[in-house]
Amino acid sequence: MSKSERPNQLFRNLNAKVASIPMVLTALVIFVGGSAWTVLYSFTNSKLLPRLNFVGLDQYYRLWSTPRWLISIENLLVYGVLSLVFSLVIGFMLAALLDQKIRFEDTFRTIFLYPFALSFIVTGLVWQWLLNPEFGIQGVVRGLGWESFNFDPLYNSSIVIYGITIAALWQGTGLIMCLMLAGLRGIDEDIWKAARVDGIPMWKTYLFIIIPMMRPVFVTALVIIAAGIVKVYDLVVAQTSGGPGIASEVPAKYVYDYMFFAQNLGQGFAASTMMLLSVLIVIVPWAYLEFGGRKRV
Amino acid sequence: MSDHAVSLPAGTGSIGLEASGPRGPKPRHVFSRRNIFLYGTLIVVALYYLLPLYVMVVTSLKGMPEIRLGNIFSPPLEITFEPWVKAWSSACTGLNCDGLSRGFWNSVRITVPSVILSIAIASVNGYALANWRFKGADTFFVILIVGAFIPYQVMIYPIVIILREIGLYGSLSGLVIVHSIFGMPILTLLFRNYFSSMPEELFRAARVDGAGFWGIYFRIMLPMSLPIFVVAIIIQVTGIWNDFLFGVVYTRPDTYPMTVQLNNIVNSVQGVKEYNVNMAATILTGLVPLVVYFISGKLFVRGIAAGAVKG
Amino acid sequence: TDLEVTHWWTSGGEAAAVAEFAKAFDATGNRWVDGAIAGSGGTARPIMISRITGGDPMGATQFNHGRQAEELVEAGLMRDLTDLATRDKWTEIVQPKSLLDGCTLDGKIYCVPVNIHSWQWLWLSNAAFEKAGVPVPKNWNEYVAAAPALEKAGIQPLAVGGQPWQASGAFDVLLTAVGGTDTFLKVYRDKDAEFAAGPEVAKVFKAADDARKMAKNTNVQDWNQATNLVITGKAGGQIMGDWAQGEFQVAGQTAGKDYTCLPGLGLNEVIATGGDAFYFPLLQDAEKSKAQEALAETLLDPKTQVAFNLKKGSLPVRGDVDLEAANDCMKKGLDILAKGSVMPWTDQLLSQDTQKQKEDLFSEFFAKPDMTVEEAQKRFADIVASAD
Amino acid sequence: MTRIENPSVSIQNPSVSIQDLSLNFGAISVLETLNIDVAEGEFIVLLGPSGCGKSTLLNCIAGLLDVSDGRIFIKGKNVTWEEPKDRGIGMVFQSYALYPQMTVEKNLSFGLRVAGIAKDEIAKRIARAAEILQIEPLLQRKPSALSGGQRQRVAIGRALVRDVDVFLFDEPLSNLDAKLRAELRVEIKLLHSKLQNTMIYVTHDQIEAMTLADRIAVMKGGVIQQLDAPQTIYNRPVNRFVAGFLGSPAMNFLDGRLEKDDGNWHFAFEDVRIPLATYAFEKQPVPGAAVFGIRPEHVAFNSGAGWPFTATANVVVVEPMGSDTLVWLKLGNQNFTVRVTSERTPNNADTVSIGFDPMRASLFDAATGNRL
Amino acid sequence: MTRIENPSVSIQNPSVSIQDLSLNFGAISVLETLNIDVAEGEFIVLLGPSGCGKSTLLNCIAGLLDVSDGRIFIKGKNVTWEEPKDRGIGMVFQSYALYPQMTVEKNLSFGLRVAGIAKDEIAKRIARAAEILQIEPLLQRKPSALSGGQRQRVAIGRALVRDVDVFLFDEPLSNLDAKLRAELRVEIKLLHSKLQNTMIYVTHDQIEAMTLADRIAVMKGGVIQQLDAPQTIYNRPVNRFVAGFLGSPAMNFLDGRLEKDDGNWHFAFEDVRIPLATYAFEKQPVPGAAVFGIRPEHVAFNSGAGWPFTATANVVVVEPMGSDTLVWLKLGNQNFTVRVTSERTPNNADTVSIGFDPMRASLFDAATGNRL
Ligand SMILES: Nc1ncnc2c1ncn2[C@@H]1O[C@H](COP(=O)(O)OP(=O)(O)OP(=O)(O)O)[C@@H](O)[C@H]1O
Ligand SMILES: Nc1ncnc2c1ncn2[C@@H]1O[C@H](COP(=O)(O)OP(=O)(O)OP(=O)(O)O)[C@@H](O)[C@H]1O
Ligand SMILES: [Mg+2]
Ligand SMILES: [Mg+2]
Repeated sequence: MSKSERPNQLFRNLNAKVASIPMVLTALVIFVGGSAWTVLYSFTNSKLLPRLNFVGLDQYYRLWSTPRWLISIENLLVYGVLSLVFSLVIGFMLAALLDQKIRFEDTFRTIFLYPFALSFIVTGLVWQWLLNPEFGIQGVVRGLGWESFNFDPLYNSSIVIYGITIAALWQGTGLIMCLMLAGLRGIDEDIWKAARVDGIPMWKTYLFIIIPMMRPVFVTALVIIAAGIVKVYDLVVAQTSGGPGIASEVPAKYVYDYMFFAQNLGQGFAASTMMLLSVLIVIVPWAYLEFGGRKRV
Repeated sequence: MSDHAVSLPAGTGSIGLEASGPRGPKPRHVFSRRNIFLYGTLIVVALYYLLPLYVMVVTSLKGMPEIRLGNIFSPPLEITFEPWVKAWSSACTGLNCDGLSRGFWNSVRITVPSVILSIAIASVNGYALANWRFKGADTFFVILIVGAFIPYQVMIYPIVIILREIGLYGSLSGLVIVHSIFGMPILTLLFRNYFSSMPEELFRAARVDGAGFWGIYFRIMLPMSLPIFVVAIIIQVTGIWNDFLFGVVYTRPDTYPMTVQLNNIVNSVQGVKEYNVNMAATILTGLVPLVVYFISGKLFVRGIAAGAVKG
Repeated sequence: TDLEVTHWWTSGGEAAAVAEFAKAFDATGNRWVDGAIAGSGGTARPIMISRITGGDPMGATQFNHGRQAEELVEAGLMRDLTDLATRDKWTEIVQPKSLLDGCTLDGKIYCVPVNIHSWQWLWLSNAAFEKAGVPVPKNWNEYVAAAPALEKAGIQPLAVGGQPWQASGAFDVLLTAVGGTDTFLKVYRDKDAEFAAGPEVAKVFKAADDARKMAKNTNVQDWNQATNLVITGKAGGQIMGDWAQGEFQVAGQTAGKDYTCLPGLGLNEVIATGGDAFYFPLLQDAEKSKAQEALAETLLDPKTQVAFNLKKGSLPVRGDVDLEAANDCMKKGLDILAKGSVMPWTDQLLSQDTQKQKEDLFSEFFAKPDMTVEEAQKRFADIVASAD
Repeated sequence: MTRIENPSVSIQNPSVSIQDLSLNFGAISVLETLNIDVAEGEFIVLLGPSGCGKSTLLNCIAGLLDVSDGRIFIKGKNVTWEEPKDRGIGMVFQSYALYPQMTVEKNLSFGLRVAGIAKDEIAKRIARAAEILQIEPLLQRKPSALSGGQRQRVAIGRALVRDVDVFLFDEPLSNLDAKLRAELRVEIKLLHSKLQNTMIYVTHDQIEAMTLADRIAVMKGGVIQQLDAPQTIYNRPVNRFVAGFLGSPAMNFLDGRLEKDDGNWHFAFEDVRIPLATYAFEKQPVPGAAVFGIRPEHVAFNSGAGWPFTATANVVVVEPMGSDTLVWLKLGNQNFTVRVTSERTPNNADTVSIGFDPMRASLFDAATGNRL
Repeated sequence: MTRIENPSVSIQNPSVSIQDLSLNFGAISVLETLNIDVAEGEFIVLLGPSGCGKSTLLNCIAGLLDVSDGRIFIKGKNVTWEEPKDRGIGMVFQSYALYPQMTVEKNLSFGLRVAGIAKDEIAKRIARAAEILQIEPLLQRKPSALSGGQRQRVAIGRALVRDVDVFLFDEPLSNLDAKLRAELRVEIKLLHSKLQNTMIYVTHDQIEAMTLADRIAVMKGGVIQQLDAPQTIYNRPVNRFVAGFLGSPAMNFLDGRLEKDDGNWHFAFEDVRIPLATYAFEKQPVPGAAVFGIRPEHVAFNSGAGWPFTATANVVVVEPMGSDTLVWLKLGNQNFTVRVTSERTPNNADTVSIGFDPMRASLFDAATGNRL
């Protein structure tokens, strides 16, 4: 009888492997290769053009003694925590409200979700305009006679990052709401009934039963929000350009500015390496747990 | 809760159960506390979400003198479409005074192939990952997912070099490739989750029927994945149309997408800022994703439920 | 032949000026494909550079001559114009001579300077001072003294836009005006950190502090919006380069009548020979290379020079052109130039990296009232110490 | 088949009494003027095909759905507008509906803690429920670490600790495999005999209905078709639907005509004539189209005479099922099933003779489906 | 219970032959050196609890899973590494796995179209399959417009049109309700007798296994426990697992000891002694702990003497099931179920006397679980 040995494994599922070439290339060349390249050049003193003039950790020393970088990090933390918390909270609450079998659900959902279709550039411009102290909200309220009203987050160094967060939330919560809504809809109707029979008040049901059950949705939402947080750039550029002063600078902008405006690639690479590093520290273990080697159910 | 129950003397037969107690549906007032709270909150929040759009529209319909007068929330006294016309066809950047119109077509030329290519690649990836798991596939997938978090800035330079090496820098195809690359992680995740949630037996049946990798993909999987394709299309159209960074880095001025032109127009201040033109330009730029989204909003929610939630 | 030219001249006056170039170039039978990138040099440069390094070079591109394109030249990406320059005798026609230095590397010429821009101007709104009931100041010190009156009249004393380069430029101007040319050179050319931390420079920081107080509450980003505040009399004045001139002109204002300009802030009348230049990336296409030469010639053509600089409000790069039409302010500048009171500017002296650090420092300084002068000076000295 | 009015049975001191209950979802009427009285301590099973409104009825009783019309009394108290928790009911769901992130103990105690019941009282009740259901060793586990049967027991426990008068079960066993289902069925039966609570139990599994119920309410399309003791329903179904719904394998139905010959009633089809002398008519019969029904286990292979009716039939398939065997026949042109003990099985394609006593049969009107 | 070697039965010219098949998912071994030969035209049922590897085995045969070791022959051809389509198999899935966007006709023809078969040939085959399965009127419908039973028929049709040698069924009926299941079971049986193809059928429903199979392979933990004709498996299970797995209600097991008294073997527990004179031992018995198993339907209430063994027991629960009744007893301290026809049922809490013939019983080693 014919062959009984295992045929060459390389050629099994050949089509699948061929079809995955773009993914493999992207993963290896762009993501791994690109990152490695960036890391490598962060140890050089490349200026306008990448050059392999190694200077050790100089770029990093400089990075961590630059006030703007420190402010950027601080801003990112504030922005990150705020948008994470509020996106989840607002997104969930809106979803919970919409889940009450209300009328005009579609309309409300559309309203909450439409900003998601707009770019950060657009969002930034609109909110810059709305938060403009002269003719924005502050101006209008003052015009109504409340002269002492003060609301100028974009022009006040100490709260500018909150102004940016407001715009970011406006743009992003809709999607989170959508995810949460999908999650809520996926919850077994019987759980609600059981809780009602048990006499558990609505808010406790949400807090102690529903939310813990929605872990996967929260994880997805978290991933989406977090991926956006690290990358926040356009919004800041459109809204404040990092100002007033450098009060609303963020790391991504630092990278961009130093790579291109300052023509100091080495510095920019060092900053991006730091960003990459922090992303990896948080993400890799999680991604591995979540997607790696998981059994197909 | 209401305490309507009338306690009965023991021994009353069922025939005698009082005929006067509550009957029929529990009365519900349209203006119950719950409804007021529910709809009140929703309406207030909806106003918050609508405010910027309102301001944009209103402002874009005003003339500059009226804007300078102040209140951004007041409706236009005199509606003028001039800012729209100007934003579309005659706002200037440098010497080019053809407004957004050129950028619009550039954006279309960028968005359409990018969306198609990125979705094509990602859906095949997701399909391969979900149904044809080969050794090592998971590792690449994890890299891809981690890649979703890498700040674009890290990649900009290496990609410039790569594109230069393959001679695609500055061309539309180069930008299309860049969009496909950066759309890949999230889309692949979506498609993988969606295809995994489809019954595996369907896939097996098709294999027994003799369909191969592509046969199953095109004839079985594709026709069943409308919701997730809608999600992918919305995400990609929105993302690519709205992209600024790649558009500005990887194209040349005559192929600038609309967002870059928007930025140019908004930042090319000639004397005073023409807020009405800026707003009109802003709305025009956002119009395409908005329309796409409004048309397919329902499918979007459904697709999200199918592809994203079971992470 | 179509030639794509990238630049960041997008404001009203700038656009009008660049149109002159385009007109003249089109007249040679070629076509100027405009590649304006809005924002500022900061936004536009990275795009230009990545296109050049990315292998998709444009036909010609604007840079500030000086060190911005140094590495591109070193990497051999820019066209050597020496032959052309010898043929057309650039060394003879370009005035002042130091302008060509900025285009020269290892004895070869790589760019065509098109104008001279000097930063050291104070623009004052006559209407504003009239409203405040004080005479239009003659120099910086008077201006500082007049600030309270302006403020009382509800006028913003000094307009400084939010873009970082404006704050940093304003400081550099104060450094030449208040500190003097030598101080400027000692800090930026010699990179004497000790001196930068010293009392001479402290005086300048004191002045910068005044400027900061006067500029408090400026709510605009772009320089020309700030200029617009001056034009409309909402602000008393602005420290800005001569390109602001173009904005006044577009607004139909007349120097001396509607506004006043004080070169060197009225304290130290010198002109820095910064400016714009065009570089020509090395192209494979022979046709285009020919067009590049035509463009280079056009740019230096006396007629074009006049037309361009009149619109732009900057000074021409050749001494032999006739600037009858020049207005008051421009004439002031030409006089200073004729006197030979010129000095190099930061673009020539400092790397972009150092410039950026400086911008970060001063934009923070101007935006943050609680940042002490001492702290700012110390950080300034650190930057100078590590400058290259 | 025309629809019959919901039978209204009156009971003294009913534990649960449903009067003229109607429920519509929009235009769709799911329940229509339904009346049931459930006696104290009675075990009522609602049985019916999918979508007939069983769960809906149960949800109305629990207060989880707002009725469109009618009243609901529990323990003599009108609870039509009460909240579920105030009705004195406990409910067990098909999907268990355990709170997945809480331990079994937390699951049991959550409702009590929310209600503000004292700690030691809670502990006592949980201990009692755990003992009754034998889930003491599981108290600290999460539901995900339990088997299906254990989960269902916890779900029952959650109703148990609430110390309620009425238990409502919505297909509590249909997610379990056959063996477990049989075991838990017995447990529920024992639980009932121990607690003597009123229980209302929804299922579409007739074995469960037959074995558990004191009375079964067979529902169809939102209407109760028959409400009676299991054996009555099994042996004297009021209409063809009930007859066909109960019993597995299903009752054999033969289409034919009711005829009077020589003063005796016969059921005739093709060339077969079944004498109905032993059949107890509900009401005075009239000749006409009718359906004759007989259960497979009431038919025997003709091992001698003595049957009021005998005939020959062709064997189509023989299905040995271990304990007994199903034989699928053709009687004339109509399908016919016989169930016999394993020992005496014919072979495929044999011709066999069968016999039965029409006393055991049911006759239905062909048009209305009602029992004759 | 120790694990037994997979029995290896050799058949001349097997239609499907599986030799030393192993399969691991990573570290988990799901199938272990498994051997089966399936004769031409045989109907083999793989029966076992959930997770025992039935589907895995079927998927290996179909080529949908790569084996870790061993060989698979179909019609004498080594197909271990062939693509599914080249193995000459057709497969029917539990979830039907119909292509939802195609009509029934398209569903049936999909495989043929992929294979590039001529149009008229396709039409012919579909017509034949549709006729056999009586789905002609459905050909233009989409699967969503079909009932469960119809869908399953189409799924079978899909295998049918491919004109294959071997049919593989993976729990094809478990998504259907009881009534339909019974009907389709008969249809599959008829189909098999018409087509005479080899069929391998996975189920965890013992009724299906008993009624359909020529031989049943009872699996547990990836190992075939017993491979034999249904009646043999039912009456002479090789070990306690098989005994307990088949039969519903399950076989009664009594824990006790095997003893020799006066030269006669007895099974003893508490104060009960069951004489084993009529029991046919597999091998020479030795005294020791043992388990005595007897099926509920082999026990009778003592309606007279004549049984080799009689005893008295207490009734715990009586479950009337319509056609017959289950009585749950305590025999000594051990649970004991008796199944009787409806007529003679004791009441709850009665004490009854029961009797059976140990000839019908099975005896197992307490330690290994193997039949004695
Ligand atoms: N929220 C609802 N809106 C509209 N119709 C509904 C709703 N809930 C149930 N129905 C309809 O009411 C009818 C009865 O549903 P119900 O759930 O009570 O059936 P059931 O007897 O419990 O069936 P099953 O055995 O499948 O659980 C069905 O036809 C169903 O489609
Ligand atoms: N892809 C897989 N990866 C790891 N383990 C698997 C995989 N597929 C199945 N298994 C394991 O293999 C064992 C056998 O699974 P299989 O599906 O064959 O069981 P089954 O007998 O068909 O059960 P069921 O009756 O529930 O269908 C199970 O323990 C299962 O957990
Ligand atoms: Mg139900
Ligand atoms: Mg299986």
